[in-house]
Amino acid sequence: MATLEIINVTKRFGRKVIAADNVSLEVHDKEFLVLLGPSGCGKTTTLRMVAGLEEVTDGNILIDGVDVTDLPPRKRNISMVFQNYAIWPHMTVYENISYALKLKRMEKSEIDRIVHEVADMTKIGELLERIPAQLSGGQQQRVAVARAIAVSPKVFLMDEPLSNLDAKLRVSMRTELKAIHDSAKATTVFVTHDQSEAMSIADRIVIMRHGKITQTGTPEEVYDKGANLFVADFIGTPPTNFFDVELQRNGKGLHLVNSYFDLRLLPENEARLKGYNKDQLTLGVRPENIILVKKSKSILDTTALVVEPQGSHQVIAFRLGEKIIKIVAPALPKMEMGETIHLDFQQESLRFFDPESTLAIGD
Amino acid sequence: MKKKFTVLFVVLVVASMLLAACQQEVVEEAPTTLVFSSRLFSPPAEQEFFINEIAKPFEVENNVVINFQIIDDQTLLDRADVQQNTDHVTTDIVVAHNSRMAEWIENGWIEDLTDIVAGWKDRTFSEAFVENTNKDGKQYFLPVGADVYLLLANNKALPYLPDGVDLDTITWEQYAAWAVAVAEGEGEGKVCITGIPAKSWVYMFGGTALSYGAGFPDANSAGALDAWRVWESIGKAEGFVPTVLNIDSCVDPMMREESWLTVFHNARAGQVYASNETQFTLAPAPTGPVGTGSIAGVSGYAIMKGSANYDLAVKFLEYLTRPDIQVKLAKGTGGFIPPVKEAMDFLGDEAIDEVINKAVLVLENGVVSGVPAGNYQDWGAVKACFDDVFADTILTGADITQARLDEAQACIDALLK
Amino acid sequence: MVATRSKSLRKMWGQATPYLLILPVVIYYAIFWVRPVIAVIIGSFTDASGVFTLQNFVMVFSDENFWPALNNTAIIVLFSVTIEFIGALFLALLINRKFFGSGIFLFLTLIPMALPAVATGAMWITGLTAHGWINSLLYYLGVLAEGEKIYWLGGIEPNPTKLLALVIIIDAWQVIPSMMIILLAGLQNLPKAAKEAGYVFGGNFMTVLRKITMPMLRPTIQTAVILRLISAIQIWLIIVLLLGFGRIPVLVERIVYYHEEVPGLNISYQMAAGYTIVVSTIVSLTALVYLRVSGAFKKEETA
Amino acid sequence: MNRKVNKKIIKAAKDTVFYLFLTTLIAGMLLPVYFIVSLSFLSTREAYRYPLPLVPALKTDFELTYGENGYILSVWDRTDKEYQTVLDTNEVEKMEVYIKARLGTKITQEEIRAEIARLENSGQESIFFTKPRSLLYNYDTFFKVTRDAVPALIRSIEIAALTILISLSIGGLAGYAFARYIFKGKDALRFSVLFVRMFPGVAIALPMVFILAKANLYDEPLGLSLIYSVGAIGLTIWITASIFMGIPKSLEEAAQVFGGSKLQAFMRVTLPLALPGLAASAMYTFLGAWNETVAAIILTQFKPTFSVVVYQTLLGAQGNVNLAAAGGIAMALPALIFTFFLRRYINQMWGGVTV
Repeated sequence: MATLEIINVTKRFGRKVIAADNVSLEVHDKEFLVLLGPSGCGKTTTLRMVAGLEEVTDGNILIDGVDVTDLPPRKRNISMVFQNYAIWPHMTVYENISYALKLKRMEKSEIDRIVHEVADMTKIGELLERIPAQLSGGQQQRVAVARAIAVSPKVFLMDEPLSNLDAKLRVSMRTELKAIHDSAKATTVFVTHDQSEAMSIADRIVIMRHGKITQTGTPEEVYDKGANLFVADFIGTPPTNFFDVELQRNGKGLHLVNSYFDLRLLPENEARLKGYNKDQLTLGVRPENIILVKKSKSILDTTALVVEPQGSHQVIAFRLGEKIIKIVAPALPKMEMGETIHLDFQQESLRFFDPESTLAIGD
Repeated sequence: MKKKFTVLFVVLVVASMLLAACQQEVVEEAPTTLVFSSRLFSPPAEQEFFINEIAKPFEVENNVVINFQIIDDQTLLDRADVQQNTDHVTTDIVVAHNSRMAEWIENGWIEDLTDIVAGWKDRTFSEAFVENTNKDGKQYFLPVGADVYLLLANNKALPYLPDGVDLDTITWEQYAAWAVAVAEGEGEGKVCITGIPAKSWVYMFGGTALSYGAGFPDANSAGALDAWRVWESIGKAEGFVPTVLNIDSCVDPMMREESWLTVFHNARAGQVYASNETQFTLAPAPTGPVGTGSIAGVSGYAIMKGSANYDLAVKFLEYLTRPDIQVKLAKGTGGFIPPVKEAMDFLGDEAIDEVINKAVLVLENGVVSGVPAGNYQDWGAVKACFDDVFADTILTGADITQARLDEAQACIDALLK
Repeated sequence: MVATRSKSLRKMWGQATPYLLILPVVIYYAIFWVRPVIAVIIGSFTDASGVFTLQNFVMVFSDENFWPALNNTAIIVLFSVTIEFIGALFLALLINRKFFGSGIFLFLTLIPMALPAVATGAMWITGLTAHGWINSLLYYLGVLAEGEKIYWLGGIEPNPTKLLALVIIIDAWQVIPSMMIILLAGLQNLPKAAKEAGYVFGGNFMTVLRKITMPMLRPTIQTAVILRLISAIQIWLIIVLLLGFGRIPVLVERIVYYHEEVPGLNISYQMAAGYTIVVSTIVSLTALVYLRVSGAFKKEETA
Repeated sequence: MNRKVNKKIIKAAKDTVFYLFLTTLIAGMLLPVYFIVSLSFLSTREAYRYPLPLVPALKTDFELTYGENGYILSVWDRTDKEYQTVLDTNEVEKMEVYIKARLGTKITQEEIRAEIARLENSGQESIFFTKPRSLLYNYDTFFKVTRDAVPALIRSIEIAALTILISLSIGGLAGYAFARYIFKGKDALRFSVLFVRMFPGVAIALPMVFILAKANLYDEPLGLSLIYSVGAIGLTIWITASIFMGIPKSLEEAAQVFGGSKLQAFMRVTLPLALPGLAASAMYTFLGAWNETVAAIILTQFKPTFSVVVYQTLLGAQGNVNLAAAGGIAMALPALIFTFFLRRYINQMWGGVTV
C-alpha cells in the first residue's frame, strides 16, 4: 500500500473562485482519512485533484513519493467511489467490476477470480449478471465499492459514497466500509459533509473550510479539542453551545460572566487562560457537559422549552436570550416541557475561544 | 441490442460503399456514355418510348449508352451553369424549351451547329422557329417536338354546342358561346385554362389574339382587345371551372372531368384524348378573322460546349432529326409535331396521326408565332403581366378597359431588353 | 523547468479542448457556408454593377408583395407554432402513458414526418382539388350531396384566410411528429414523483399539467419551440406546391420566386439577396426575443 | 365478488374507449396517407374518377360489343355503376396497351382475340368478361421507367449514411464540447450554430454546389453528403449537446479512474450510452438527406440519388397521379423502414439516459 502527499495544492476556477487554497496534507499507509467540511469547502475538489479528474493550478501531489500531479487518472494507480456511484448502466455488474482489469489485460481466469472475491467481500455475489437498473441503491453502492477495490489501488478515494442512501442503510454501510477497508488495507481518502459519519469511520479527520484545512486530527482530537469555533460548532450533534462571556477577576478567582450566569472557573481552567489578556471570551460547552443539578448547586435556572426523549438519553432545549441551547441529559429523571431546570457546566471539558480570531485558547 | 445496432449501422455503411464501388467499376467498363438531358418527353410513357424505341437502336448500332434524363428547364440551366463554370462538363446534349433558348445561347453554353446542319441535305427545319433556335444567323438548336394549341372537349359538352357549329371551323365567339351555354346548363363553369401564375395563360390568350390579328405578345392592340373580349364573355358568365386558380396544367382537370372544354397544347391534349378516345373530341383551335391563331412551342436539341463526346453527339442528333425518326418520335410521344418539312411524308392515318395532322393543319395554315422570349429580360415576368390582367378582370367578371390593357402593355414593354 | 513547461502546456491544452472540439464545425462552415453567405450579404448591399447601395432594401420594402408576405408569414408562424405545440404536447402526453401498443402508436404518428415532398404534394393536391379524395370521402359519408363540391383551394372568389388556414393545418399535420418527439423525450425524463405529488395535493389533470409538468418541461419546450420557430418563418414549399407562386406570398417564397421563377430580371438577384437578408434578420431577431423572453439565456449562464 | 366483476367490466370499458379513441386519432392522422397509398394501387382510369373509389379494384369487368371502327370495349365503372366505353377500335394491340396502361389489368393479345371470337360466335350483341388487376402495375411502371433505380437507391442510402457519419462526428464533437465544458463565448457560439439554420438555405444552395464542384466533388456521393451536413450539423449539435448533458459526467470520470484514457472513456462509456439518442437524431439527418433533390439534381450526372431519379420520373406525371403516388410511396418506404427501426430509440433522444 501507499502514502499520499498533497503539497501546497491550489485550485482556481477562472480568476475569482479558489476551490482549494494551498492545501497540504499527508495520508499514511493504510490510513482511513476523512475530508470533512460543509458543502463548497473544497473537499471534493481536493479529492478530484488527487484522482486526476481536476487539474492542479499549483502545487504537487505525490503517491508513494512519486509526483503524479501531471499524470492522467489511469496512471495514478488509484480508484474511486463516486457520489452517485457512476456505475455504467450499459454494463452488467460483472462487466462493471472487471472493466479496469480487462484494460490491464489480465488473464480471464484471474479477472474472474478477483471479481468473485470482491463481490463476495461486498456481498453482491448473487448479482453479477444483473444490470444496474435492476439493483437497489444499496446494491449499486456495493457494486461501486467492489469495482473500486477490485483494482487493488494504491489509494482509494471515496466521494460522499453514502450520501445517496437512506439513513439506516447509511449507518450500516458505514460499518461495512470500515470493515472492507480493514480487510483490504487500502490507503483511503473519504470525503463527506456528515460529521457523525466522519467520526465513526475515520482514522484521522481533516476538516476543511473555504478551501483551507482548518484542523487535522483523530476523531477524538477534533471532537474534544476543536481548533476553532467552526470546528467546535461543526463536530457533534447537537452542536456545541457557545456563550459570549466577559472575563471578570473577582477577588479569589476568575469568573465568566454574562447576563444569565456567573461561572467561577476552577484553577486548572484559570491556568489555561493565563496568557489570554482580552476581557471578552467565547465559551464553548458540549451539550452533554451541561448537567442537571439541584437548585442549590446551579449556576443557571431556566425553563425547558422542548424535551426530546431519545431512549438512552434526552435532549432538552431552552432559550437563553436569542439563542436556543441544547443539552443532553440522562434519560431519567424525565423532564417535562415548561419544567424549571437547574444547570451547571462540567468544568473539565470547557472550551475557550478568542471571539476575534475564533481560535481555541488554552489547549 | 445497442451493439447489434452499431454493427448493423457499420455494416450498412460499408456495404453500401462497397456496392457503390462495384457499380463504379461496371460504369467504367461500359461503352461510351452519351448524356442526354431533356425537358421534353417527361411523361413516363414518353420516357419509356424514347428509351426503348428511339435510343435503343442507336445504342446498339454505335455501341454507346444513352443516359436519358428528364430535367426541367430551370434546373437544366442551373446544372449547365455549374458544369460550365467548374469545368466538369458531363452533359452532352440538352433539350430546352424555346422560351429559355435565349439564355442558353447568350451564356455561350452550347455549340454552334450551323455548319453541321448545312451538311444534312435530306431535311428542312420548319421556318416557324428560326427566331428562337438561331441567333445572328447561326443555328444553335435543332427543333424537335413542336406544338400548337388544339381544342379538346369532353363529349358531355357536345350537346351544348350551338346549332350549326362545326367543330373543325369553330370560331372564338362560337367557342365562348358554347362555354357559356355549358356553364348555364351545368350550373358550373367547365372551361379549363391554367390559373396558377406563370404557366400557360399567355399562350392560350396569345392564340386568340393572333386569330384577331394581334402580334405576340400584344396586350393592348385592337386585335388583342377583341381577344380579351372573347375571354371576358366567358368570365362574365362564370364559364371557367371554379378551381381555375389552382390549375397548372389542364391534363388533370380534363381527365377528372372537372372541366370539359379547353384549348391547349396538342401533345397534352393528345394525352387526355388517348385516355379515353370515346369520351373526348379533338379539333383544331378556334379561328378568328385572320385565321386560326396559335403560339407554336418547340423544344430544341443542342450540344453542350465542352462535351467530351462531341462527334458522337452530332451523330445522335443527325439520327434524331431524320424525318422518319422525327415522325416515329412524334407518334410515340403523344402527338408533337415534327418540325421537319420532309416528315409529313411519313404520316399515316392512325388516331395519333390525326392529332398530328390537325396540329400540322394549324401550324401550316394558321397564324402562328413562336415565343420571342429572347427579347425580354425574363419571360416568366412577361407571363405574369398577362396573368395579372386575367386575375383582376376576367376572373372576377370585371370589364376589360383599354386603360388596364395599356397598363399591361407597359408592364410587358418595361421588360424588353 | 521542464516540468513546469509541460505542465503549462497541459493546462493550455486543457483550456483549448472545447475550442478544439468546436473547430471542425467552424472550419466546415467556413468552407461551405460562410463564403456563399457573405456573397449574398454583399449582393444585398450592392447594385448590379457592384456599387454600394441601400436601394435593394428600398426595393424590397416597397415591393407590393413584401407587406402581405410579412403579414402572411407572421400569421402562419403564430398559428402553426401554437397549433403544432398543442397538438404535439397532446400526443406526447398520450404516448407517455405507455399503454399496450404505444410503440406502434408512436411509429404511426411519425409517418407524416417521413414522407417526401413528392408524396405529400401528390397527396394534398389530389385531395384538395374539387374532384379529389377529400370531397369523395365526404360524398361517401353523406356530407356532400351528389354534385355538391367544396373548393378547398379556393374558388373564383379570393379567400386568403381560408387558404392560410389550410396551409397551417397541412403544415401542422406534417410537423407535429417532429415536435412531439422532442416533447416526448422531455416528458420521459421528468421525475415521476413531482407529478404524483401534484395529484396527491389535490390537482386535477389540467392543473398538474399547467403548474407542474409544463414548468418542469420548460427547457425542452424551449428547444422544441425555437427550432420550430426558425423553420416556421421559413415555410414556403407546401404553399408553392399547393398554390403556386404569388397567391399567398410569404417571405422565403419570395426568395425562391426571384431565384426560380423570374431569375432573368435585372433586379432578380438583388431582390433575392435583399429578401434573404431581411428574412434571416427577422428569424434571428425572433429567435433572440424568444430565447430572452423564455429565459433560455439565464439558464445557460448559471449552468 | 360482484364488485370485483364490476371493476373488471369498468376497466374493460375504459380500455375499449381509450383504444377506440386512439384508433380514431390515428385513423384521422393517417387518412391522407391511406389515400395516397390507395391511389398508388389504382389504375389510371380509376385514379381520375369522381368520387374516387375508396379501395383499389382487384379485377376489371369488360363488355365487348360491335362499334363503328371495330369493337367497342367498355369497362365497369364502380363510381357510376355502369359499363362505360373506352375504346372503339379494330386493333388488338391497341386494346392490349390500353388495358395494360390505363386499366392496370393483365391481358394478352391472344386472350383479346379469343374474346372477340367468342363475341362473333355467340351471335349476341355483347359479351362480358373479367380479368384480374395487377395491383402493382404503377410500381412496376415506376421501376421500369426509372432508370438505375436500384443503384440510385443504394447510393442514396450510402449518401444518407455518410451524411449521418459526417454530421454526427463533426456535430457530435461540438455538441460534446457544449455539454461538458464551460468556456468563453459558449452562448454566442451555440447561438451562431443556430444561425446557420436561420439563414434561408434556398438562397445559397447554388453557390454551395459551386464550391463543391470546384473541389472536385462533382458527381460524388461524398460531395452531396458534405452539402447535406451543412444543414444537419446545426441540429445535430443541439441534439447531441442535450444527449451528452443527460449522461452524468461521473460515468466518464469513473472510466478514466479505472484505467481508461479520455478517449477510451468516451468510446467505452459515453458513446454506448449516447448511441440510442444519436441513432434517433440520425433519423432527422437521414430524412433530410434522403428527401433532398435540389442540390442532388444539379450536382450529379452519372451517380444520381434516388430522390433525383424519382423526381425525373415524376416530372411529367401529369395525368398520372397514381404513378406519382407510387413513386412517392416508393421513396417514402425506405425512410419509413428506417424510422420504424429507430422509433424505440427516439424516446431517449433529447434528454439522454436516465441512470
